Amino acid sequence: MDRTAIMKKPLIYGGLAAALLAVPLLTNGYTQYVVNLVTVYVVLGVGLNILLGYAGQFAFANAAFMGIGAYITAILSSQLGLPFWVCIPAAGVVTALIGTACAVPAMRMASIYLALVTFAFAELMVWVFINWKGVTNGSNGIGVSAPDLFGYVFRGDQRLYYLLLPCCLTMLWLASRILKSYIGRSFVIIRESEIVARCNGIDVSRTKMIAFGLSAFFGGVGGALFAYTVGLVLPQSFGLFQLVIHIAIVVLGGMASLAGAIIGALLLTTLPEFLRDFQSLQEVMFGTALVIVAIFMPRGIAGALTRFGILPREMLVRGIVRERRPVATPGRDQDLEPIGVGVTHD
Amino acid sequence: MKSAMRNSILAAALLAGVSSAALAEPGVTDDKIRIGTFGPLTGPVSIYGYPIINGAVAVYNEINAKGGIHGRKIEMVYEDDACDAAKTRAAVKKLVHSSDVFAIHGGTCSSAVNAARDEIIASEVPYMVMAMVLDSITSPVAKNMFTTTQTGTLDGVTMVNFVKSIPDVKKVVIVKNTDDWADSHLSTIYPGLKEAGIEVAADIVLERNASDATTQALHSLEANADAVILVTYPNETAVFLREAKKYGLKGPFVGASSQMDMLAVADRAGGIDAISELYVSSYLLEPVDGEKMKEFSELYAKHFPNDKLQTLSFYGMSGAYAFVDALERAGPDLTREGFINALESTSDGFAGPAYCKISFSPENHQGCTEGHIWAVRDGKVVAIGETWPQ
Amino acid sequence: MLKVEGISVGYGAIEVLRDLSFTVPKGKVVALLGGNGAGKTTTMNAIAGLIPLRGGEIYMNGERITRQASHKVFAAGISLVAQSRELFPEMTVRQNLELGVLAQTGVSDVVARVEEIYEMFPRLRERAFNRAASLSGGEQQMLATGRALMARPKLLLLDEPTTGLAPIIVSELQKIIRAVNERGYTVLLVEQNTKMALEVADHVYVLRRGGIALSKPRSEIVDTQEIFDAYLS
Amino acid sequence: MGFMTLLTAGLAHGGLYALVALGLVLIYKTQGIVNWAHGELLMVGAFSGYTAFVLVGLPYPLAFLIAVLAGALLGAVMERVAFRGIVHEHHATLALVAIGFSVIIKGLARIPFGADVYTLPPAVDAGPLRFAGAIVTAQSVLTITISVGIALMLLAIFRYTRTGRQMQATQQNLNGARIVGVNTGRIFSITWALAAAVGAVAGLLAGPTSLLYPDMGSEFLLKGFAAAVLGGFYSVTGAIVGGLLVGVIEMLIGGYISTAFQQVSPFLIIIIVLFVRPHGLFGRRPVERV
Repeated sequence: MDRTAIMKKPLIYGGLAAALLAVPLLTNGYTQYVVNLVTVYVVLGVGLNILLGYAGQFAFANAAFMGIGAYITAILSSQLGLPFWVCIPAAGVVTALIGTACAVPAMRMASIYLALVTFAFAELMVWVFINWKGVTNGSNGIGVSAPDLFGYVFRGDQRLYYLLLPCCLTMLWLASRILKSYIGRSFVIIRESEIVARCNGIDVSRTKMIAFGLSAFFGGVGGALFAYTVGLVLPQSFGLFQLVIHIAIVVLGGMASLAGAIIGALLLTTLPEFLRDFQSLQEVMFGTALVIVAIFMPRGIAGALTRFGILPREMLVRGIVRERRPVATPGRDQDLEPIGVGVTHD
Repeated sequence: MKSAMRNSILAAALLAGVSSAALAEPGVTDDKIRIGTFGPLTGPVSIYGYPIINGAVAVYNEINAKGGIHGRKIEMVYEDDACDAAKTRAAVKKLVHSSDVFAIHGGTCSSAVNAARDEIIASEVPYMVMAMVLDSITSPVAKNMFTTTQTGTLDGVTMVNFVKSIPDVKKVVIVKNTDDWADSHLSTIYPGLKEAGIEVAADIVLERNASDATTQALHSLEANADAVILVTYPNETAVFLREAKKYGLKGPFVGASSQMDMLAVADRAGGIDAISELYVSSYLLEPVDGEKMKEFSELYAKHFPNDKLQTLSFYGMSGAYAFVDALERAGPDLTREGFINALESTSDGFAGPAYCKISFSPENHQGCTEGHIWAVRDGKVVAIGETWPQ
Repeated sequence: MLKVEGISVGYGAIEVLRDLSFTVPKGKVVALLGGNGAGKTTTMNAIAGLIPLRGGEIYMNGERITRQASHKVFAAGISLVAQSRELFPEMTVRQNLELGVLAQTGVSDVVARVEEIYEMFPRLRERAFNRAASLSGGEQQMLATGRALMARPKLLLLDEPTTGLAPIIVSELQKIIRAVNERGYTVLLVEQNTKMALEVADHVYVLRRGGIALSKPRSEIVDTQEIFDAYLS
Repeated sequence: MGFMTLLTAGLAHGGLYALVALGLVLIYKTQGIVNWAHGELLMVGAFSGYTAFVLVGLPYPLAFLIAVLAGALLGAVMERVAFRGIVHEHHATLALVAIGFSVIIKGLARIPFGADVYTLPPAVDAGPLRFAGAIVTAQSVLTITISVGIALMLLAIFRYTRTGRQMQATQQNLNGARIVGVNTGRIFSITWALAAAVGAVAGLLAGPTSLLYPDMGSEFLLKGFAAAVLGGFYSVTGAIVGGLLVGVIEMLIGGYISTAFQQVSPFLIIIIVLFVRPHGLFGRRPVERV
């Protein structure tokens, strides 16, 4: 890196920070709320991307993780009156533990079954949220009071933003540190080939459990932030539609890319707001957008931007990112007995 | 919490002072009043979107056609919330902060509206419920939030009172959904039954979108009860009644007001004889084809000639009449404060197709509290009063 | 018969074949040699229409087959015996053979053709009703070759038939290739086993880093050292 | 509680789940794609049948045919337009495209049919029959018969027709099929059309029991998943057996445990089955390739 680049970097970061801090000056209550949701979905998007994009585990449980985090926050803050700086980490840690536990049976499953079982788990959790009335208050949900810090109440979207933004940035920083570390590299190697990973002395089961746990941690924290943003935790918020949003963020934003998670969160949060004007055609337009982007940019928007040199390749995935396989038999390569490993016939 | 409330009240007072002096009220011009509405215009529950909203819009359109209120015409702004809590908040915020509406008349899904309650209160926008039925919207009373729809708890009371009036009922079966809407009904049904000494012989879950109710019907049959209480939506009611007929389960069946469109239930259950023993609670004057409903049916059909007439078409009208009445009384110098005061002074107001007179006071923002029972007689749905018919 | 003109193939940023040209004359056995990663299998897959070309043209008997779907290439008379054999694991040997002509319409002598293959590979007759997945490597290679021959192709593409096979079977394979050739089939053989290829080929190409490094008729090759030099140069 | 009644009711619903599972399995076997939009194919079948039979007034067999063709066409179009080009992409991308289609199809269906719930009359209108202590409707008998019939027909097609054998070859080894000259693109289209047609039949049969609304497919999709997981996701027979089992299990849970659990029974089935056998009840253990 040359000198000018070194001098430029703090300037860029400083400018970016100032711009982010100034956002509430430009927004009204509605647009600020949308911005707040973006910060929440960045965390959630990063969470699923760790599992799906980096570790290559096709799991659908993140909406459930988000729900668990949101309920923990609601219960701790409203019923026990705990402050946010206890609730948010607690939501993350407890969810991470649940996520790790989920990994144990999940690890033995082939990709498609993993997707189905985690999907079933997510739907089952919604049912639990509805029916475990003593804890979750059923379909009526639990209200979440505005967080406060030494008497300063983050009431209203503009104020809440100054809680969400640092949380979001911290989580992004944390994710980039983890993904660049040994463990992050292990995720990618496992995704590419478990055999290669084993040959390199990577404990595959342990690494997968860490991936699940980390992903759940981000999901839990995201759920906590979501709870503060929306103010009422309802079971229906964590159903199939939430799941679709998460996957769309990762796939459309770009798998195995932190920039992708940010782009995806921005897109998936604002797109439905832009589509409001289309009234009854909203759904059709939304679905069409999903299909078209996924077909024409299967590497997501971040992938496309990288290809055109607009985004730099992320250090971590350079050289290992899977290129289009020329001839493919999807889902099949793992599922058939190998044929053609020759031995003599007498 | 308290200090914040005081702050906001202070700010409100300040703002009110400023606005009356110099600033025009948001959403009000010399010839227009902008009213926002929101509901599930898309998504799985969109069946409760436009069909309900259009009833209210028909009332507003009719007023506009007659020259408006104090020379101002009502302009509607629509937002979709898909009955999703996060989206409901976004919809309300957009109406308040971006669309600058004067008042909001909207909200169909109970818990989703609840998620936006603090937002509505903070915005101080006069708000009227379109169709949601939870008590929490008006209790505790918030200065700017009103409803004319009958809550689930009151609906439950109507049902229980009717069950009590049926001769020789000792045991009942409850078939229920598990959502907040059902819970609000059950919160008065259980104590009501207990007080009357009626035993709940079986308490059966029938989830939303169930395409089959075989086990529910068989459980009910086994319980051998004197009546079946149905706290379910129309589709599931139809599915249940179909199975009931198949397995020979006898009524009377007492349904919630969700099943008011009895002919639609009959249609889905496979014929009018499937509902011959169904009694449903209702907060409308009469069934859709009733004599007293003619005025309102024609009104709806005039403004939305392509829509199907159903009971949903009338849900939103009472709130619209309450709004229009209060706008008239608030006078030509329209302010939110004046409008809210006018609303609060509503007494025995016209409720259109609803079975009540609307009364609000500073202590009570629940405008309607009466319901009655409908049943089928000679192939037609008729109102039969509040008790078991002799 | 087969004319490959300046084809290029790549995956992502990696270019596997660069401006590769060669020909296969009718009735001959042509061997394409090269080390690991030289692009041999890619060449075969490209000819068979299994992977897209980035540039260049391929002609079969003067007919342009570039960018044609694999079934069209097959219809033009080219059959591939893939390195990974690509058998149908759940089907029996006989069913695998029958599938060799399934895509051709109007074939009425399936039984006779199967019989012909059994004569060529008696071992397959013995295992006719075993699942393909249960065959040994050598048997699988026979089956793959037999299945390709069922269609009576004008050109047979043999991709590294000796991979993973014991020496004794390799020499058997040599005989088979010769026998096939004698029956009038043109063969393009891709091999790493130089010795074996030199035994059967009429013409030899050496492929290196996606291009032709050496092209010589077998008769002009006096010393295998020449081949290895081309590998490494 | 009437065990026989529960059993027959379970089998009748199971027949529908089996048809849904069948479509899922066909597509998955051939292209490795899980079709998350399969429920919508069922919905399209039901609404096409409704339009032709009730709105236009065509005779039932003709309406049936139209619905099946409409479903098949939609399936084939989805495959050709979207999935063929991205079949080698990540499972998540494929899932998202399928979900996108599901959203589009539901959104489009809502434009004409969104404001109400519709009913499709049964194919055979007869009162309930008493049979061996159970109460059975003619429609249930028809559903079971048709689903088993379709499964047998598919098995026959695979075994005895050229196209069927090409499909089988494609399922077992895509590259192998291409090498022996199978036009795999054509096979993909046919597979989707066939799967979608079977889904549309399920929609027509479900119509009289279920109600018709744009979201009707999602519940059947979940049950179809459970059935496919039980059946191992690879076998036509497995899908049928799995479907019937899911139907019966669901009834038994509702009948003997609690109706509150009935709704989540497909999820419980998926979780428990995969917990015990991570590759499905009749599934084989995959072997990893280097």
